[in-house]
Amino acid sequence: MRRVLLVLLLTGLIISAVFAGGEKESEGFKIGYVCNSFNDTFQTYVMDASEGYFADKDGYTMVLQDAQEDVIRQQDLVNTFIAQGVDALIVVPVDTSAMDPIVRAAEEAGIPLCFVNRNPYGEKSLPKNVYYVGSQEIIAGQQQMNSMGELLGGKGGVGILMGKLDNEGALKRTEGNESVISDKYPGITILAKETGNWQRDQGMTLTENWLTAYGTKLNGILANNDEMALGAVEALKAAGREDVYVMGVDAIPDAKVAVGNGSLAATVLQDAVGQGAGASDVIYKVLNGDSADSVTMIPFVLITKENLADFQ
Amino acid sequence: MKQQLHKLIVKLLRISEIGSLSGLLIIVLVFSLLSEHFLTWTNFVGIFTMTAELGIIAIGVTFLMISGEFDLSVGSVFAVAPMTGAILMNSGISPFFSFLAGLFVAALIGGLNGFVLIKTKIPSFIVTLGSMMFFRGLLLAVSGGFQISYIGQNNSFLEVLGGKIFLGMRASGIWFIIGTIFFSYILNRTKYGNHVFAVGGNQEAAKAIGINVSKVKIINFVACSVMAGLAGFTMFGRFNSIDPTAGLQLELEAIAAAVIGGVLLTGGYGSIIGAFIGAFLIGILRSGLILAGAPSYWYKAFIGIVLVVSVILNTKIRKAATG
Amino acid sequence: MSEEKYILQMSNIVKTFPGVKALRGVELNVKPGEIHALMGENGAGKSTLVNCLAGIHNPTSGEIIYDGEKVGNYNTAQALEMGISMIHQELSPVFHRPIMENIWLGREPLNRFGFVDHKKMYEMSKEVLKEIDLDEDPKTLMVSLTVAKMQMIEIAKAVSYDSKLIIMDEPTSALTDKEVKQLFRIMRKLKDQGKSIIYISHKIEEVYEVTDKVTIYRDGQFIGTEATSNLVVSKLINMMVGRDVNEMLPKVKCPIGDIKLEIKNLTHSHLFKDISFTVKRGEILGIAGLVGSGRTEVIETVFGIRSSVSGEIFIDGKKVEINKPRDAIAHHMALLTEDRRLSGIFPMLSVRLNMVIANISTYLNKLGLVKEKMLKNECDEYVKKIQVKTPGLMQKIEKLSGGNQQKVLVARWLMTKPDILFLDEPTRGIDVGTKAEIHKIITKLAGEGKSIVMISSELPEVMGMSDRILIMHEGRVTGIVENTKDLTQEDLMAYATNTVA
Amino acid sequence: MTATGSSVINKIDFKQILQKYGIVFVLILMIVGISIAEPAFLSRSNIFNVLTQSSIFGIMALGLTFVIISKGIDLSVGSILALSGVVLASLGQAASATSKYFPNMGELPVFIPILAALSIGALCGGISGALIAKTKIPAFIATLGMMTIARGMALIYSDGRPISTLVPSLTALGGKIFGFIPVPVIIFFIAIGISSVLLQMTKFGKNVYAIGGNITAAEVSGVNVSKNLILIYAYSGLLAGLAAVVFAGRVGSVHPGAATGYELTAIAATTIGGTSHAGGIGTIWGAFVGALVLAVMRNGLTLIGVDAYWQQITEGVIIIVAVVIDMRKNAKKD
Repeated sequence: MRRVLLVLLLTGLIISAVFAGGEKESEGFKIGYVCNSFNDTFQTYVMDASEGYFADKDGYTMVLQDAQEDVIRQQDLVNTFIAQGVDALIVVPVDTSAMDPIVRAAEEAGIPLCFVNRNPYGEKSLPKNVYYVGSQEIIAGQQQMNSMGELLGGKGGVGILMGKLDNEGALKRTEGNESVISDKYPGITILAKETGNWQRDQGMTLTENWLTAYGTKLNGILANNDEMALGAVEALKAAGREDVYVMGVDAIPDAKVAVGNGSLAATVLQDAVGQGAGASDVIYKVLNGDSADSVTMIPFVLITKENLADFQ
Repeated sequence: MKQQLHKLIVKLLRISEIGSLSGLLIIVLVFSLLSEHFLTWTNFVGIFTMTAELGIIAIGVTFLMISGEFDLSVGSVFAVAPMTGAILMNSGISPFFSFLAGLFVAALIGGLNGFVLIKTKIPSFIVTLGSMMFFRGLLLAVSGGFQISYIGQNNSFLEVLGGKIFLGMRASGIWFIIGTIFFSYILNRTKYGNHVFAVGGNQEAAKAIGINVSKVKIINFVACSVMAGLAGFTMFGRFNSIDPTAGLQLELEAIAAAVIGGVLLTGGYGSIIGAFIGAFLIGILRSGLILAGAPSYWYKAFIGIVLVVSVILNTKIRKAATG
Repeated sequence: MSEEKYILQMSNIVKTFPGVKALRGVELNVKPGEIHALMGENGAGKSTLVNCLAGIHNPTSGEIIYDGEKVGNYNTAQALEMGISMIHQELSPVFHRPIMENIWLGREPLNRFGFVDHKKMYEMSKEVLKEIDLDEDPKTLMVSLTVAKMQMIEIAKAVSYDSKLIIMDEPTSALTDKEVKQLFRIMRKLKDQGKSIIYISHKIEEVYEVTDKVTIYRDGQFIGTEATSNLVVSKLINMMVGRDVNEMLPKVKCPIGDIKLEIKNLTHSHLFKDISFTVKRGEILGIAGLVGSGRTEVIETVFGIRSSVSGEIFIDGKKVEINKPRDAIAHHMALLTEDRRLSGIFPMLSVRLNMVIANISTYLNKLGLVKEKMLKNECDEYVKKIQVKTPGLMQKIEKLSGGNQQKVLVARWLMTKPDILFLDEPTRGIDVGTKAEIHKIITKLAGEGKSIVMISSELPEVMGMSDRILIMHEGRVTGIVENTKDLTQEDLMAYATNTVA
Repeated sequence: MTATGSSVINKIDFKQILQKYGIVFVLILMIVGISIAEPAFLSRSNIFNVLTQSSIFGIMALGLTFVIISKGIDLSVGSILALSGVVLASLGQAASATSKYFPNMGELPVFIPILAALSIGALCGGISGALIAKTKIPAFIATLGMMTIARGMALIYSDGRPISTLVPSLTALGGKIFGFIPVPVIIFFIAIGISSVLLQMTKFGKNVYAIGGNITAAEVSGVNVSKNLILIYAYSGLLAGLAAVVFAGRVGSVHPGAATGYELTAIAATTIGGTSHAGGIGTIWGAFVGALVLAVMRNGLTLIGVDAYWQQITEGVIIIVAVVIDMRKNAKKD
């Protein structure tokens, strides 16, 4: 009997602890932010910037939620936010092809919705009250490849470390790499194109295998993000190869250090702060009755050793 | 003559690693036919390094499974231990003590799993499923989703854990070999090892002979967790940073490695060398498919088939060997 | 003075389990260098007594003097340390480990680094095995040994503990003649070394062959201890059975019809050979024989649980193929298994589901759904008919008493409307009142024209119930006799021990 | 003997009620607590939210209830959802889709993709079941194998990409009827109905309990154990296929990485609902309550603004606590 009571008591404690954590609802605007995954380092920078934008603005609170890379959970979170009565939504899509239900839900609730970083609409125009803040992913890939083409002098072999295959960023960046090769550098061949799922260790594994398979034919590695690029750097270090250029995207702190010491040839700054704050800015304007552009593009910047100092 | 041959065959079949070993040979053969780069030293070293982390975990998991229990939380511990270490190192504590503290946390988690199991008699599958989710969540809460990089300059200790040593080998490979030898020794050479087999093979018999079954199980949970923590540290040593998502789903691969290596799910049978081979086989499959030019997701489908086939094969061999 | 001469003196041992008084103040005295048999029917208390001795149970009250000292409240590990080993009927080795590790489990020899000294262990094992004349490599895995060899290893283990007292619980039940001879040789050798052996067996001829003394128990009570050579077989049996058969179960004669079931030359690879018998409508065929004589195995084979090497089964003169229990059920057979807990009840499930599981197809409507109401009514009817004492149909069956569980199982099979019923020890472990009720049900079923095959270890039961009795010995039929007034238990025992004059 | 038997029964006290309905109390406690903290929880739309949110892993939990009652485990349901899902999506793409899986195929009648998803699910499950029944390998291994095989097949089939732009009649399955009743909830309830009938009122259901309760006794009682094992896992797979239909309806697109880890959520829901891993015990109703506990927890934690970082931790603790309650219920009295 005592044990049963104890168990129930514990459950009660957990629940009340949970309530204690709940914040009292305040007057003013409440914005729901659904991140694709809190484990996605880049996205946490975007999220922090977005939250930070409202830090000095009275009457605005932002609630952060984690979709854990699960489309259904993302939908559930959006619906829960709406039930709770949020005034606006910011969403980083888990899967850009699966955003219709979320758009519909926001529309029914009559609240503005801003997508960040990943654009479900691609080239198409956005519906009313739906916004996008981000970068044109294809440009990152083009900037990477242009720089790589120069370094290699227009010839050689490269490998592409792709992010998750169902992700728009991964597909577009790779597309950017490929388009520059076919337009400008016909002398460069793509030796391999494999997915490292954005992960450092998988990027390393793939590179190790490429080194085995292609040896000195491999001259450059284009990674869809810095994590995988850094993995490639490790693999190259281990193999004692210093002649292979590696490039990433995102300009995370580790990557900037690597650019500084020359192990990474370049990274492309996807402006996390610009995107996060940009999204909040759009929502802020809309909530205040101002007009906002339906699409806001935040530019990419190529960071090399030369201009690194500007970004520290 | 014929009888001698028969005896030899039975003797061969009695080696508990025979199934995984022959599987390994077949796979090596297939891949060396498919890719000319497969049978090279660099490739071997590459595979070995990749396998090391999975392998170190698989050693612990096998050790625990022989005593008849499961651990699904190793993937989380794999990240928790080095994360603890990284936070302490960055706060200025010496890398060695941070390392010990990380392993201590891993040991605590293992002890907790074992303790809850003994006290509540809930199947270990559920207990460790709960602790897997709990600690993965805790990781996220503590790290905020960011990977933690070592900011200090004292890299020598990290080098020992996961740095490059010679001929392209990484220290993690050495740890893997040391772990294999150490646990093989414990299992086959010490009194405790016999007790582990006895507890997994026949709990009642073990009790009757005066073995403290609960103690053996808790110790094994701790050992399993510490190995997962050690594996996490070698990964940390390789990258100088640790990601909160590290080790996701690694628990299932580790169990797969153990099972391919011939361990019995019900306990009482299995070998560390088998786990070594099992992990190596998984590593080969992963890299061999890439070298052979297959899209990387073929790996998933293959690993499942290898798992099921190897278990069926191991069962059959065991039957043939024991009549 | 005389106390010095005993290695073991147990007196006034009482052991109660919840609801059962298994031992009611029994005694046992064993001298050094003596092979001492314990005999009695199932449930007489032999096993409980030796379990108390080996530290598996602690007696509720009573005194144990071992090696001149009063001992009490010890566990199995401590018993081993004291020099009391027990070789269980159901062996439980650590299967996938070598012989030597099984022998030295818990006391492995260590070298000076604290590691297990395998070489030493190997040598020590060799020595122990040699002592019992067993030529087996200590590195062989247990799982690849025969049961007999595993038993020898258990004996080796006892020897390695330097035990003064070795308990053997029905050690020969799974052995071949040759293996039994070897076992006896080892037992005599141990005896010569001054060790004492407590030997439990149902096999009378073995008791006479190897033991020095016999102690007989019945219903948890001590009946007597005699020197084996001074005890004639008939007196032994009388002491074991101890009651008049006819008083207890008056046989009701029912009209007997044509042959319903015929078994011809049923043979199993090693358990039994050339079994042939018939059962008629309305007839009860009793099967007697000692434990391990192959009775249960024959019935399980007929019912499709085991597979036979050769042999034929005819029902109503037509040959039938039975490979699975469901084939047997399709031919209107039913089997009440011997081990209620292992293969009978579903402990956690309701009485109702336990009753209907073999026969659900009967209660399905056109859509394949169970007709709950009809099913409930039918269950209620059977509960009433065979007087199952249960608070309700939804009660978990494990909460019922053994006798009521057995009644539920009887109901399960009756609901399949069988023509042929196999009952394997239908009243084992059941209190006297319920036993009589089950006997009445069986007789009534025979009266309805069903054919019944009943295995029982209790001779009074077999003799009280059966029309004819089939007796088995070591996998063969040694006799099929009409159950007439002249038949005595001694006659049956003679068949069962294959000592018919 | 009989006297003790009946006295146990008469002692229906507070403790027994608490043990038997412990998890329902936990659910009520949670609902009451959350509604006090955030009244919006009890709004009609949010109640439907919770039900919708429980539908996908809830449907899987129904199948797992059969599996776990039979003393097995099925780790493959999440992957089966993904495999059935990508096939369903490839057959159910609208004519307007930009990247069509079958470029030359028109729009098929909606029942074809649905049927395909259900059959693939049942087939995958059936294969696991056959492996378990025929080769006697543990269910854990067979379904772990199926888990990675099905996930791999989904990746191979879809070439790693999501398949999107489904026909409206499919996405309608994720929408609402009468403007407020979500179709997934209706599908979930229908699946609950069918599963309860199957488990409680058919021979198959009784056999499931028997196999989990005592497999030897079941064989002796004439139950065709291997056939039933195959059916049990096939049904679990079939429901994973049904979950894929709901998934596709709700999302309008299926990617091969869909539903990763759902098997564990579904197992958790089943376990919380009181289905015992010792076999022979469990109900469909319990699986529903278990799924609700998880959904209410997730929804509630979000509503009252609990730090998202702490949600996973809470989930782990609640599972353990629920199982402890469950173990107390089924534990034999000392």
